[in-house]
Amino acid sequence: MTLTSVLIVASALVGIGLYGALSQQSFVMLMMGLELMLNGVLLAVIGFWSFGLGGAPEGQLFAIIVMAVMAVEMAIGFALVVAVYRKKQADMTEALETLKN
Amino acid sequence: MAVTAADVLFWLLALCAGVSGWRVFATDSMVRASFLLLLSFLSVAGIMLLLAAPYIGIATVFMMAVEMMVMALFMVMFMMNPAGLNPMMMVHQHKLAIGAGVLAFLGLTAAILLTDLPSDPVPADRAVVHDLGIELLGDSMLVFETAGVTLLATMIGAVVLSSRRGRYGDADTGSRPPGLEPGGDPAGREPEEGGGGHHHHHH
Amino acid sequence: MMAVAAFVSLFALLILGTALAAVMDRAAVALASGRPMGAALKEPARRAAALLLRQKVETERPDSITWPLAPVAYLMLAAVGLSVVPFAPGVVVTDISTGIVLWGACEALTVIVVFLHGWSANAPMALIGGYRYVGIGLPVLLLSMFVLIAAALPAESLSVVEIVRAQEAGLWNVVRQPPGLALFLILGLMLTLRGPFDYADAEDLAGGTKAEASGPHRLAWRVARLAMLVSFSAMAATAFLGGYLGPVLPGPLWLVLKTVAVMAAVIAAGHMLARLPPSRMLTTVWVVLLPLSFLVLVLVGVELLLWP
Amino acid sequence: MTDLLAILIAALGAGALVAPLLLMGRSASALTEPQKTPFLGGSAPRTHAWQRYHARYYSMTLLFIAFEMEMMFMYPWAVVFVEEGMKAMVEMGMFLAILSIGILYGWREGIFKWQ
Amino acid sequence: MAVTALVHRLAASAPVPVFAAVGEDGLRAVDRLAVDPRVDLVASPLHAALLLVVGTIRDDDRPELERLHDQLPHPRATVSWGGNAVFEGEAVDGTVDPLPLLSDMHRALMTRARPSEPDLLPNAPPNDWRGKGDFGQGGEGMMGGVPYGRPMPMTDDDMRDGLALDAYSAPFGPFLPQFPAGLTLDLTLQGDVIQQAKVLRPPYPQHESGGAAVALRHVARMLRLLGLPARAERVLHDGPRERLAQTLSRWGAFAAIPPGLGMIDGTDVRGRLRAWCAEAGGGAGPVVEDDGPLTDLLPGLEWHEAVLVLNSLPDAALRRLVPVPKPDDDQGEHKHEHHHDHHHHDHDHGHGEAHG
Repeated sequence: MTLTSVLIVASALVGIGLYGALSQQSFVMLMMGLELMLNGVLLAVIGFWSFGLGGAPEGQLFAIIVMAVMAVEMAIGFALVVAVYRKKQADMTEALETLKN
Repeated sequence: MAVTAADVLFWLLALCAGVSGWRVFATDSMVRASFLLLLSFLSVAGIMLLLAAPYIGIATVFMMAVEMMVMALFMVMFMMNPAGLNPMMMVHQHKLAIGAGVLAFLGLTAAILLTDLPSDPVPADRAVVHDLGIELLGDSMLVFETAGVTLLATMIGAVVLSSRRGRYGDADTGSRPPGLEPGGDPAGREPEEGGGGHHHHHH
Repeated sequence: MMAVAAFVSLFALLILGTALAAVMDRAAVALASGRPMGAALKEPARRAAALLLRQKVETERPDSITWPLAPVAYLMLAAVGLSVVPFAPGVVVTDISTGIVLWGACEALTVIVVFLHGWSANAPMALIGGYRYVGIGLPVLLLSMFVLIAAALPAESLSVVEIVRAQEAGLWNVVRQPPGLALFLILGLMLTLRGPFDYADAEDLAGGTKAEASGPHRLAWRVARLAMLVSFSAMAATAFLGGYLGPVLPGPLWLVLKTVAVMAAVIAAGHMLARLPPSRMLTTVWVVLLPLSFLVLVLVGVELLLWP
Repeated sequence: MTDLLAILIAALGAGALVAPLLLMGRSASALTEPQKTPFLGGSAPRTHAWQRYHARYYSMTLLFIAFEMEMMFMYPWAVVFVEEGMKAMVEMGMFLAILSIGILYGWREGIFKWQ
Repeated sequence: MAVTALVHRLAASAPVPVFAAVGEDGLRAVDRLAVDPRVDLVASPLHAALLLVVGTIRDDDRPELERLHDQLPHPRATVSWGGNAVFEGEAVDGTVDPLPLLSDMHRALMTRARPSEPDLLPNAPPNDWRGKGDFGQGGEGMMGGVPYGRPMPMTDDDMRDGLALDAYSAPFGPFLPQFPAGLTLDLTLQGDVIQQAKVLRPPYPQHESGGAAVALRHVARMLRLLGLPARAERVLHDGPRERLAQTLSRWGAFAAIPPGLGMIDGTDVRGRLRAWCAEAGGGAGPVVEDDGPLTDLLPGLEWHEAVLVLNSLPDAALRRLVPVPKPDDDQGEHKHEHHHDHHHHDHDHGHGEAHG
């Protein structure tokens, strides 16, 4: 377990998250992709903090800020979903007709 | 180079994080998807414990546990066929997305391998939670209080957008709760008169 | 050596405590309803045997992974929660520096486990039970985290071992912050699906999340609930009643005695008060109990500032 | 490392205690269709129960995840409270006061009731 | 083997888990049984080993009773107590205490001395689904078809906050222990809030004229629903007494009921519980003059509240509040179906819903 291996795992998570965020049609699934990317970012930050910064507290603080960003993104994202659903009764980023089947 | 128990644990957790992260987008059930994402977070939290970050690691678990719980609630609320009883493939630009994902991974990995990474590990005896507390109350006090204000704004924004009396007007316009007694006053809040809201179905 | 002792203690307390909790539960029912208490000792084993012999039925199309996983994960969380509790000086499964955060994580995951149990059966009663529980469970988590933080303030550490040490040097937390323990007991009711906080497995839903569980599955769920009661009680005893501290008797015995006392209190509280409709309870938790937990925190803080 | 191992052992050990209960009888007796009907007091359901479930407290959960974020700051704060004294009290007091406004607002909007 | 024998012996001496299907005039007997420590009256048939049919059951309810019977996990058996014996299982006269028989049968089941009763309904899925559809799961597209035998719920308007999500619509009853015995309601739920309620079948008459004992049993039933089962038993155990209302309010029973819930004739559920308490102490019981309909009271209520409302009403008033089913509306259709062939009962509903 070295900083390199931690960062590679983190970039794998970012890659999977990016795939999810780009490929999913529904807004809520898209948010899951974003969360997974942030998960990778979180891991990278803690990896850096642990191996490269000598445990400077700013690293942890940055991780907390990433988490706060996640919380804010989720709260506002879902609130928007509710508001849009109320208005349009649909939450797809694309029209329903283009769905397979 | 000798393989330590920590290495084995790390790669197991990394595998679990990656696989569950991928399964999130491959499962039909929204509940399973949410909690697979949680499993990915839990694995990363385990790695953080290995990385001498006991606070951030475990705090990730509880933060993500509640966030994914809420995620599951909303996924089920707003996705058609939330349990995936009919298998579905709700993706677009699939090949492009896979390409972008792989490219991002390869690009980042190359960058990591080519960069000269700093090496200054956390001393084993460092009181990391204590450090964080001092940092929060001292140098980063502004960050801390700004976070408070941001969270307040988020709370208010979320309530405004999502609750019935959002800024798009009363959500219950057009619907009138029934009376507590036949012909009596409506139960609950009475919608304002003249609301033109009309709900339509997409079925 | 200490590690082995810690693991042995953990599983011994978990298994024997669960058995004892089952007996106490029956005895409490007998006591509260005016029945003879005699049968309470044997009844849990008999009921368990009867459940073991009955068929395990599954609904038409359940989530066949998460349904059986729920009771298993519930018990696992009870064990993880218990793993931060010291049984004697130096005897603890994990002396992690963020013990109460780990406990908080277990609480949050418990809410998920109960939700999954309700969701997985694909049956209306269980589904409603699971959803109602989440609505009440989430805000109750906040309460418990506030009161645990208040308990950690004098220790200047998040480690459960340090919290006990601080109580050894100073006052037991129950003396310092009695309302904290009361609020924490509410969490106990919520985590173990009892009494006024039993929104998941309630009578009005024909058993809620357990309505569709039969035979060994139901036994597993019952065992997990009782194990969580043991784990919670040991945590409450440690955080507020000084854990293994006490005169004359050996430390582990004190911990067991205090755990049993908290267990009795939670079981009794479960039979004491009526359950509010979820909507009213939700308002009560946010508007009454949460400010109360703020108050506990402030009082402990002021106290520490005045008499450090 | 040791912490993680200890937690994993405790969890897996406990899980192994009840897992047999859930694995037993899986294939022993085949279930019949009427047995598998969800319970509705004798009646048969028309549809699956899995649905876009209207969680009546959805606004509360959004407020909750924003509010819960404050826990991330409170735990480190608790560790240094005695050391920092009044300063810690005032800063956290401010932080909590700010967030409490959000709760009061939510209460006024009635999000702590079933929507 | 010694372990197996021990398990069987222990199981045989366990309290008998009984699911009671209550028919006409059966409630009194069941309430008496509920306080016996040798019997465990359970809330779901999946927790029971014995099905106890108490009192007379309508012909209309036979299919539901049969389904209930089949929902009990093996080993299982049926006892009918009083009224019309409906299955071949054991039958006891209404005047005889069924406890010895229940205990014996449970013992015999647990020691495998008595065979388990086979299913009464045919082993067929509600809709034929195997091998159909795009993936062999019986469904079509996203929401269509009958995946795994049943259609999925469809979107409907919501009366409370206007968020039109899926509405779960199903008949509840007639043997739901939280409902008055025999009452079958066709409920449409959004989440746990009732959107629409329609009476499919009225409750069974219990022919109880009132009096302290009946009132006490009503109080006990309410306490059970409020999460105080042991207290409920205590109330029954101690018998009629004065100042019961004070005791209940100490337990938070009144505070737990929202004010204004289920208002009829200016009295809410709280008021009716208070009146039950008064009657148990020799006073006057709840008076419900209004004649409904009951189904107007339920929409907008959350499940727990709705159950409280239903259980707060006196037997006679409840029957009056339930609109008499007219022969020409779909009430008639239901009966028609049952008389013909109840096995196809689900089909009709299923398809109607899928394309609705």
